[in-house]
Formats: sequence, structure tokens, C-alpha cells
Amino acid sequence: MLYGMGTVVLFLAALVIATMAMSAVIGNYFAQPQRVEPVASGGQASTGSARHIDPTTLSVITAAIHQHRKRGR
Amino acid sequence: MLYGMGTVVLFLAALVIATMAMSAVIGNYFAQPQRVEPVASGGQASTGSARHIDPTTLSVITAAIHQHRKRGR
Amino acid sequence: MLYGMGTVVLFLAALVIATMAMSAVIGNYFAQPQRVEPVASGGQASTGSARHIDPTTLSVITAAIHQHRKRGR
Amino acid sequence: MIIIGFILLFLAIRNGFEPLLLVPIGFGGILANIPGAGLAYSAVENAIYSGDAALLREFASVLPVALSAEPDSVKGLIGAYKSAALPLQIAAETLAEQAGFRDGMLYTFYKVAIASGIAPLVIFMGVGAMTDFGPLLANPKTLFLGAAAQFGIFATVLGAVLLSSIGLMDFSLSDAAAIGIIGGADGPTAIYVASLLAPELLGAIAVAAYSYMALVPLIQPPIMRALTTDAERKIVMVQLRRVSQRERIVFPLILLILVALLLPAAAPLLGMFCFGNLLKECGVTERLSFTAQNALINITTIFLGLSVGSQLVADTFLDVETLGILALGIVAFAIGTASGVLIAKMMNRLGSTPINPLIGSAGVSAVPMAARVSNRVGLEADPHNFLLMHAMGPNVAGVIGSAVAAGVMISLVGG
Amino acid sequence: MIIIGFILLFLAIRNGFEPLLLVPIGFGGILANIPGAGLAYSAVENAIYSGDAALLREFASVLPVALSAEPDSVKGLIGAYKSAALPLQIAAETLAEQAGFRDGMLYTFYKVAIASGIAPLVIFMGVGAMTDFGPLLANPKTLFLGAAAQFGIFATVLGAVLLSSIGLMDFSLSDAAAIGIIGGADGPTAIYVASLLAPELLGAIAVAAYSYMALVPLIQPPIMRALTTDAERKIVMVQLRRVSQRERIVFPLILLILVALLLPAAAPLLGMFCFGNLLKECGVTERLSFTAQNALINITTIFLGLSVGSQLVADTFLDVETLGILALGIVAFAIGTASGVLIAKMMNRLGSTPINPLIGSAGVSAVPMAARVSNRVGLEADPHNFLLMHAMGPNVAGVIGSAVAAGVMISLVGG
Amino acid sequence: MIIIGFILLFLAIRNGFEPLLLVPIGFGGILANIPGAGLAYSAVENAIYSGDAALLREFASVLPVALSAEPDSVKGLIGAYKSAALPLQIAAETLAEQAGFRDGMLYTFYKVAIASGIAPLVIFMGVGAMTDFGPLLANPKTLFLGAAAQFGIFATVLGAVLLSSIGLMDFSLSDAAAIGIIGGADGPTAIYVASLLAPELLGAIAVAAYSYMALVPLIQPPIMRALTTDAERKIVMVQLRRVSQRERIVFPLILLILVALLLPAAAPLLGMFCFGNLLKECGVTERLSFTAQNALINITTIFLGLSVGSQLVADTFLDVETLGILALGIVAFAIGTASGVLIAKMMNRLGSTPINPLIGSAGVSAVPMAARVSNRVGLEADPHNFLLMHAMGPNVAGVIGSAVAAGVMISLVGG
Ligand code: NA
Ligand code: NA
Ligand code: NA
Repeated sequence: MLYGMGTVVLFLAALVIATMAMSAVIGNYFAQPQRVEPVASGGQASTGSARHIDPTTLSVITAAIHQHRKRGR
Repeated sequence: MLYGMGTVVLFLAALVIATMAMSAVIGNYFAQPQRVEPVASGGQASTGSARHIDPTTLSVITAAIHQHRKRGR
Repeated sequence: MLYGMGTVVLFLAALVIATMAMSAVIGNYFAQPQRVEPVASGGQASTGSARHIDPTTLSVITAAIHQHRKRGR
Repeated sequence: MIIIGFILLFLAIRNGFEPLLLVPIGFGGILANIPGAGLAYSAVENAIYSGDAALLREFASVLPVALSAEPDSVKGLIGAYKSAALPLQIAAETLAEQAGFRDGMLYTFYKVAIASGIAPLVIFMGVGAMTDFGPLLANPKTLFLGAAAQFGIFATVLGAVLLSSIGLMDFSLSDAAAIGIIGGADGPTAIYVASLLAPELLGAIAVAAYSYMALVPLIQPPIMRALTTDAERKIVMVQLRRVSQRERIVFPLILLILVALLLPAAAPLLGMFCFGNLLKECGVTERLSFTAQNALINITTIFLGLSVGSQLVADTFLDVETLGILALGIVAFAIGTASGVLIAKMMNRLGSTPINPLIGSAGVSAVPMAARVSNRVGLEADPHNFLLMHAMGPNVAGVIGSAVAAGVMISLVGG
Repeated sequence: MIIIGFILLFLAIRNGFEPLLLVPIGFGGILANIPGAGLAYSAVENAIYSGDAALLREFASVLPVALSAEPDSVKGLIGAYKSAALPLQIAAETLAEQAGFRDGMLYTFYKVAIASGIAPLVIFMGVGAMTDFGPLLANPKTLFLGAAAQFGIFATVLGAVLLSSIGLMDFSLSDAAAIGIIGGADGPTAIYVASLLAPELLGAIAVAAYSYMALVPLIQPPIMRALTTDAERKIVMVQLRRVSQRERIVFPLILLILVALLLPAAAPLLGMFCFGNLLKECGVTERLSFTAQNALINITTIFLGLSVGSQLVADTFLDVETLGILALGIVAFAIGTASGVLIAKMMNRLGSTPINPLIGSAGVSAVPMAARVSNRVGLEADPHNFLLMHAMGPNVAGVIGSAVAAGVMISLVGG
Repeated sequence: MIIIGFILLFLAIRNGFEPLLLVPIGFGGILANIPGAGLAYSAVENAIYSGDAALLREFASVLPVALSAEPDSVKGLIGAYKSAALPLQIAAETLAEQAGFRDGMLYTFYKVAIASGIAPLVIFMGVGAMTDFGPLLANPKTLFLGAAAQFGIFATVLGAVLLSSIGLMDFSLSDAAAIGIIGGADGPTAIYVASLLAPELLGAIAVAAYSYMALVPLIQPPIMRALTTDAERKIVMVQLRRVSQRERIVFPLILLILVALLLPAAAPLLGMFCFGNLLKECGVTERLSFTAQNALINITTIFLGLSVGSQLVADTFLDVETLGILALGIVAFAIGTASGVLIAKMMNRLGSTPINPLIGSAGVSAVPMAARVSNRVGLEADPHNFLLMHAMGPNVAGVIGSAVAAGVMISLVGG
């Protein structure tokens, strides 16, 4: 059991190091112009582009999906 | 053949009784506040929420689906 | 190799003839009132009905798809 | 046979005959009959049909064809392969594979979609997810109309057995049962039953079932008008009550319990139907319900249609038996329609609430076509009397009724 | 057993317990237990259960049952069939097929979806395509919280081994490993591991995993409150930095390289997870990502759920071992939650940037439920302190952690 | 090999090289080469590679390895297993299963998606449902351009045969045929032909086909400019006429009839292509067409890509033959492009209506990339001369042409 838990911790430690190294390399040498939206606190675990849809639009879409379903069997 | 037809009728009779009993029990003891839309005559055999979409909206959606299809192969 | 290439050319020649005959027959004897949109130059390789959607509508749809994705796993 | 495929395509595209099924079936029928392509054959069949004499001798040494008159003939080898035990079939498959032959595309589709029994059940799940039991729950007595219309099924079985006993046709009891199900006016049910009880008739049965479902607007109205008076056709029915979500959730479960208690042979069909309906009604699995109604049922329909088409092969389809199947099928439809209307008339006389007999014909199922026919014939008599919603009750009851009848057939004839 | 199916449906529909899985599982459990329908049995099992004495004698002549006490008894035949070599199994299948028996529907689903190992992996691909590693990339140290929470897994394995060694239960080492994975709070991982290491416990393990995932909002908060002070619960964390698209693209590849170098046994699970995430993040395969998140994962979920349900059979489920699994599972959850919180406290003391210990509990995974619980408990202490995004880091780290733990188990116990 | 997988991912994501296929192929290539994971191996291969000496001896007793020099060596066993008859393979599978080994995930995908031949055909159906034959129907003579561009295919076959005859390479005739199809610039066609005629080269052929399709904007323009004068590049073509829906419906059926009459070996590919197109054009099966273009083709693409990737294994890919395949593939492309342009020039001189020779290069297919290249090179010469729609005719004609060429190859070389 110790062996198993040790492997998990070591693996994730390696992942932490690799990730930090990767972020440092990309940040320093391959930086992109920032087009990606901020990962703000209080948000949702998905791409942010869906955040500002008003409910009317959504209900229209949902209704369209329902409509679509009607078509034959 | 009589046996077969008899089974069908008996089965559906049992279903009628069970359904009526079920509806009575739910109506009397587990009634919900009515949020479900009425099953009006003249409607369609699908969930009703799609009934009042205007054709423009629908054509927009359909067009969007066509647009979506364009994306590569 | 000559045999293979010959087969391809002959097959497609047969297809050209059959297609032209078919178009002639349909044009002369089974003409439809023209409801199909023109295949204009400069267009796109898909059904044309999606051509005139404005970008706003499209972004609304795309957003709705993103929204749809959020729903659980 | 290729011509029959084109006729099906024409009817489906030009006349709108159940195009979602008949376009794939017709196209599959054409593909299956392309000479030399062998798309509907297994690797072994392809090897036997197009192998040379040496290969045929090898097959003859592996398969038990000693009993056959001409041991190395193609027909004899095919028959020997099909009736051979699994280990010998495996040996024959080794031979075919080593000689470079493969299962045809349509054969693979058929094996996966129909021989396994899966595709019709998945489609039935999707149908369940599209079915609204509201009108049925508001007026459960319409279930009897769904039962009445299944009379056509059993009358047809009897007819097929009679035709065989007087020597006109040659249907076994299980063939007769599978043919009868055409009268159920329910495509997936007919395909499922045929795949179990009469696989060699599956092509003809499926084509008949979908064709007659498309012909409902032609077949039913004369029968409906002949059996009802003008006054009856004008009967206005009481507006349906509201049905709560809880009733909608519990109903498929009630149906499932009854199946489990009374008719386990109907468990695959009605189980998947109830499952699909529960996914739709329970309100917490909308993702799954949406997929069951769209991507999943469409994918399954494509492969089911092509697979059914692969069964439209000349030596089994162009036969007097196919004519018999078509004739019996239309009789089953007519009897089902008449029974539904007559029982509705009876219920109208005996019961307290008025029932327009025109909704009885919807009990054959053919959702939603038959309900629309009821509505249309009703509007002819009284342009203000909309029967559509009232007819949806018997209409979905007819789906349940056919599936129950299918279970009865399977438990009586099969296994 | 049918009652247990209805209880699962009730919990799923009424109480919202992971309905996407528990509705199909519950329904599958009901279908599998319909007496006489045999939906969860193979053709041979169906033939043995409902065949007549003559057929049973034929099976006895084919299968190696000489060792059994009652060679022609049903139980003996089933056991002999399951442990027979492939050629004998094929002979038995020939017999069953010739007698007209077919694989049950749920048996077919199980064979295709779970016995092949495919369905959990496809779902994991879809989960990868839905996962946003942004919060994790912004604060990679939260990976340690995802590691800490896996302590529950290994503690449970030890517990199961201990219970067996003192004779209370009878779990093999591979059973114990599969049970421990319940503590990983990750449904597909648990099903995948159980299908490899303890297929006969799969039903109970999957039900326990999904039930406890649903109970996260009840199980975790008391533990979280007991192990933290009010001041700790009010710790405000530094706003997360922006994460570039390139980092998002490279991260799944880094993870894949580490798996390839260090833990090949986790390659199927984490490989598909990384693949799904790459499809989402790379920006040029949106079509595939969309399908992986929608049609494909939904279709797979339907069949996976029904297949898991088919394993809810009375003689393996209604057992003291199931109670043991349920008890060990909840212990695994509690230990995982506690470990996550405690390690988060430790990291808060040792590190320079403040870490709210409440996000530690999210390391058990159960995405996104556990992160929401962290957020909610945090809001109780300080209504302006939103922890959700911060908790998403350990939350997705927990998914990786469980998959790594699964790989460790498989490489230690399996093979 | 893992590095080659990463290179493919880089080209696909960074440079947009056919990402829908090359991302799954590259990722599959990485997964297949993870040492110790055995994802691309069957259960027996996994058992032989990682079994102990006792297990290997058991395999040696089952498989016919007497002829091999070292009967118990790993390579000998694998070879013996692959060439063994089906019953012996089944015995080996029993052994592997009893020792606890399973088919690798990618092996399962390959078996289901490619070895069955299904996935490329399903993708071709989806491509058919996305193809607009309007421009082709408006100007059917452009079909000749689609034929001309297939000259590259046959020239390459000849080249491969020559290279083998002078001893530089070692390609059999069926290998040469499969390699030639790269010049068809049609991914699914190339994969389908390779799976039939040269399964061991499938990985290299698929990678070459998709890479060169992505390189069309680099490969074609210099050839097009070299073979045309500025005046020819400025030729303005007559506006295309309207095409009626009936013509669009009948065209796939005409094509199907010609295939049935003249070239049954092309029936699977062109049959599914016509079926998809009919679903799109017939107007009554929109549901099915939508699913064929979206969920179904996307799901199939994911598994096809991973399966192709599973064939990128070092001992078959890192080989002088792969270099030969890459070199021959680019020659095939160049010859096809040149032939298309030259025939278009000839048709322009001989015919009455003007034809801009730039649209000839679109006949290699690579839809819609090659048509866009024609348009772009045309705009360079005259900024007001839009050739896109005119180039779509030869472009889709090229798809038909390659499928016809594939059928010719299969009927000449296979079976
Ligand atoms: Na019916
Ligand atoms: Na976890
Ligand atoms: Na081409």
C-alpha cells in the first residue's frame, strides 16, 4: 500500500515539476498574444464563451431542438 | 389464436386498471403543483414547448445547422 | 496500367454520357418549377440556404452549443 | 430485384412512403443484388460463389456434404455450410480467409444490427423517447382500442395457417406468426419478430410492414366510413384532463412491472420502449433522451435499413410466398382497422363518456399517421371537431398492443 | 433485486443521484432480473436454464462436468461452461444455437461495452473533452491535493485485505484493489478497474461508486468542518493567472509522456483522457470534440449503464460482501476527503501563497460536485469568498490521481 | 516512433495539416508505441510478449512452430500465431485469456473499424452526404478532368513495380497498387484499398495520403504555373446553369447503375458514397443525412484515426520502404496534377466552351483544398476571375475517379 501511494505521489510530483517547467518555457519563449479569456473565480468549468447568452435566446434554441425532435421517427 | 388475442386483451385490461389506480393514487396522495402544460386537442404528439416558435427563428436555426455542416470533412 | 487507366477513362466517359442524357431527359420531359437556388460562381460547396445568416445569429448558435455542453457528464 | 429496389426508392422519395426506412432498404436492396460484388454474402459464401474448382474441393473436404447429390456443387456447399456445426463453420471460415475472401459489407451490417437483435430494440428505445403517453394517461380506456386493433394480427396468423393447410402456401407456424405481425403496423416490432421467428422472410415482411404503414391514409378511410354513421363521426369528445409529470414517470414503470409479471417474452421490446420513455419523462436525463431520439436512432436506422435491404435477394423474395405475405398483410391491416372502429362503437354505447369511433382505427399504431387519418376523417364530418389528441391515445396504445402481441407470438411459437 | 433497481431509479430521479448513470443502471437491474426473460444471460446459459432434460444431457456430454458431484445439474453445467476452454465453449454455443437460444440483450451490451473494456475508456475520452485544466495549470501545486485524496483508495485496499485476513469477508487481493477504487470517486475508472480485476463485483462497485459520488454533499461537509478552523475556512486565495492556449495544448501531452515513461498500466485510461482533452484544446478538431462530448459519450453512457445494471443479479449482489463493499467505500471516501483537507492545511503552512484547506476535499474528484461543496462550505464561513475555481484545480487533479492509482493497482495486481 | 506521433500532432495542430485525421492518427501512434502497454496488440501477442517461459512453452505446444529455427522464441511464436489456421488461433486465444491477457484497446478499435472494412465506408457515406454534385451536373465534361488526374495513380503503380524489379525496393503488386492510391488524394479510399491489399503498409500509406492532401497548396501551384500560359490562366468560364433537384436525385442512382454494370469491385466505396449523397439530395431523409454528416462521421473518424495510428509501429514504419512510399506518393500527386492541367488545356482547344486549365488540377480530389488552390492561382492572374465553383466539378469528379481506380485495382490485384 505504501508502495502504491508512493507511486501516486511521485507521479503527481513529477507532473507538477513538468507542468511548471512547461509553463515557464512557454511563458518565456513561446508566449502568445493573449486571446484566451481569463479563468476568473466564480466562473464555470467550461469554455467561457457561453456565459453571456440571454435566457430568451436559450429558450429559442431549446425550442428549436424540441421542434427538431418532432420530425418523424 | 383465441388464446393469443385473449392474452393481449387481458394484459391491456390489467394495464388499464393499474394505470387508473396509479393516477388515482398520485392525484390523491402525491399531487404536484401543476407545472405541466395542458394536453389540448389540436396539438401535436410531442412536448409542447416548441409550439410557439415563429418561422423566422426556425429558419435561422435551420440555416445555422446547414452552416455547421459546411465545416470540413 | 494502360488497362487500368483505360477502364477509369471509359467508366467516366460512360458517366458523362449517362449524365448528359439524364439531364436532357429531365430537362425536357420532367422539368420542375425552379425552386432550387442557383449554383453561382464564388459560392460554397454546400446547400446555399445557409448563405445569408448574419454573424450575430451564428455566434448565438455557437454560444448555445457551448452552453449545451456544460450540462453535466 | 434491383428494379424492386428502385421502385422502393421511387415510392419513398416521390410519394413519401416512410422514407426514413424505405430509402435505406431500397438502396440496400440494390447494393445486395449487384452481380459479382457479393456485398450481402459472408466470406465463405463469397469464396464458394467465386472460388475456383480447387477451392471448392477444399470446402467439400471440410463441410459435411456427403449426403448431397452433387457434393461439389455450389448450392450444396452453401447449404452444407449454413447447416454445419460451429467448429466446421470455423474451419470453412479459415479456408475462405486464407483464400483472401472477406465478409461483404451488408453481411457485416446484418450480423451486427439484426442477427444480434439489437437494432430494432435500440430503435424502439428511441421511439419510446419520442412517445408522449399524456393522451393515453388522460383516457386509459383507449388502451382497449389498442388491444382491439391487434385482432388483425391473430386473424392473419390463422389465415396463413389455413392457406398452408389447404396447400396454397407453405408457411410454418413461426412464419405465420411473423407475417401476422405486419398487421401490428409497427416496423421495429415486425423486424424484431421476423428476425427471431422467420429470418428468411425478413425482407418481405419489413417491406410489407413499412409499405402498408405508408398506405394507411389510403387503406383506412373507406373502412372507417363504411363502419360508422355520420352521426357517430360527428361525436365530440370531452377535453382531455391535464396529466402530471409524476404519472408520466410512473407509467412506464407500471408497464414494465406488468411485463415482468405477465409476459417476460415481451421484455426486450417493451423494456427498451419503457426505458426510452423514462429517459424522456424523468426530467434528469435529458442528454440521454436527446441522443436516443436523434444521433442514436438515426445511426441505427441507417444500418437497420441497409441490413433489411440486404435480405431482398431474388431467390427468396421473388416468390409466390411474397405475394402471399403482401396479401395477408393488407388483410391484417384491414381487420385491425375494422376491429378498432367496432370496439370503439361498442365502448361508446356501453360507457358513460362519448367516444368517437373514428379514433378506434388509430389503434393499429402507425404513429402518428393513423391518428392523423382519424383526425382528417373526423374533420370531413364536422370541420370543428379536432380528434388528433384523442386519437393519439389509441395510437400509442397500439404500439404497446403490438409489442404485447409480439411477446405472445414469441412465447407461443419460439423457444 | 428488482426492488433495488426501483430504489436506484427513485434516488436518481427524485433525489438527483447521478441520474445519467443510475437511471440506466437501475433500469438495467430491473430488466436483468425479470424471471424467464434471461436478458442478462448468454445463449448457453439461457439454454441450460430453460432447456429440457434431453438438452441438458447433450450439454453434459460436451462440457467437462465429470468432476462435479451432480453432472447434469444446472449449476454444475453453468460452472463447467464458464470455466471450459474456448473450443468446448464453442461446442456448447453450437448446441445452444441449434436449440434456438440467443444471447440476451443485456448480455450482448455487456460483452460489447464492458467485457471489451471499451465503454469506460470512451466515456473517459468524453470526460477529457469536457475537462478544463485551466485552474490546474494556473496553480499546479494543487495536483498534490489530488494525490492526497487517493490515500483513501489505498487505505481501503488495506482494510479489505485486513477484513479478509481476520475472516470477516472473503476478498481476494484483486477484489480489494477494485473495491478501493470506489474511494477514487470516479465512475468510469471504477468500472474499468472492476472489469479487469473483479468482474463478479462490478455491479456492486459501480453502484457504490456512483451512489457515493451523489452523496458527496452529505459525506464531505462534516469532515471538512471538523478538520478546519473558522479562520482557515475564511482564507482568501490569490486570483488565478491567465493560462495560454499553448499551455493547455501541451499539458495533456506532458501527462501522456509521463504515463508512457512511468506507468504504462495507466495508458488506456489516461491516454484516452488526454486524447479527449487534446481534441478540445487544440482548436482544430472542434467537430470531433463536440461529438466526443455529446453523441458519443451519451450513446456509450446508455449502453454502459444498462450493462452495469445487468450485473445486479441476486446471487452475487444480495450478499454480505456487498455490505462490506458499501461500508469500505464510504470509509474510502471519508479518508480521501480528510487526507485532502489535511494536506491542504500542511501546504498552507509550508508554502508562501495562502491555500484554503476547504479546496483539499475536492481532490477526491467527483467533478464538479466536490468543487461545489468546497465552494458552498467556504461561502458559509465568508459569503464573499468564492472558492469554486480554486477547487476545480484539485478536483480535476483528483481525476488524474485516481487514474494513476488505478494504473498502479492494475500493474501490481493484474497481469 | 513516438516522436513521429508528436511530429504529426505538431503538423496537424500548428500547421493545420488535415487535423481531423492527423490528430487522432498521431495520438494513436503515440499510444501504440508506449512500451509495456501493449495497446496495439491482441491478447495472444500481449501474452507472448510479456508471458514467462512456462507460458511461452505452452504456446509453442499449441502453435505450429516446428518449422522455425528457434521454436520457443518470441518472434517465431508471433509469426506462427499470425499464420496459423483459425482453430489453432482459437486455441492460442484460450491460452492467453486463461493467463489473464486481453486485447489492447487500439487492437480492438482496429479490428472493428478497419479490419472489417467498415470505417472507411461509413466515412465515405458521410462524405457523400456532404458533397454537392451541382457544379459537376452543370458541366459534366469536367468528369474527364477527374479521370485525367488518376493518371498519377497508375504511373505510381508502374513506378513501384519498376523500383521492385530493379531491386531498389521490395513491393509486391498489391503493395504497389495500394501505394498508387495515395495519388488519388482521397483518405478513406486510400485506407480502404490499403486495408484490403496491403494491410502491413496501411500506416505509412494513410499518413502519406493525408500529409500530401494537406500539402496540396504547396505541391500544386508550381506545377500549374509551369504548364499554363498567363493567357490560359485568365480564361473566364461561362456561368454554370441551374441544376434541378431531380437531376441531383437521379445522378447518384445513375452512378450506382454504372458501377453495378461495369465495376462491381467499386460497389462498396461508390455505393456508400452514392447512398450518402442520395440521403442528402432526396429531401425526405434530412434526419439521416444530418447524422451521417455529423455524429456518425465524427465518431467513425475518431476510431478510424486511432486505429490507423495503431499501425505506426517501428518495425514496419521506420523502413526504407516508408521512404519509398513517401517518394512515390509525391510523384503520384505531381503526375496527377499535371495530367489534369494538360487534359484541361486539350479540352479547351478541342471544345467549343472555354475551359480554364487551372481547374484541371482540382481533379486529383483533395476536396475542397484543390479547388481552392485553383481559385487562388486563378485570382493571381486575374483578380476578378473566380474559379471556385468551376473547380468544384473536377474536384468531386476526382473523388469518383479515385474510387473507380480503387475498384480497378481491387478487381485486378485482389481476390
Ligand atoms: Na400496433
Ligand atoms: Na479521484
Ligand atoms: Na481523387
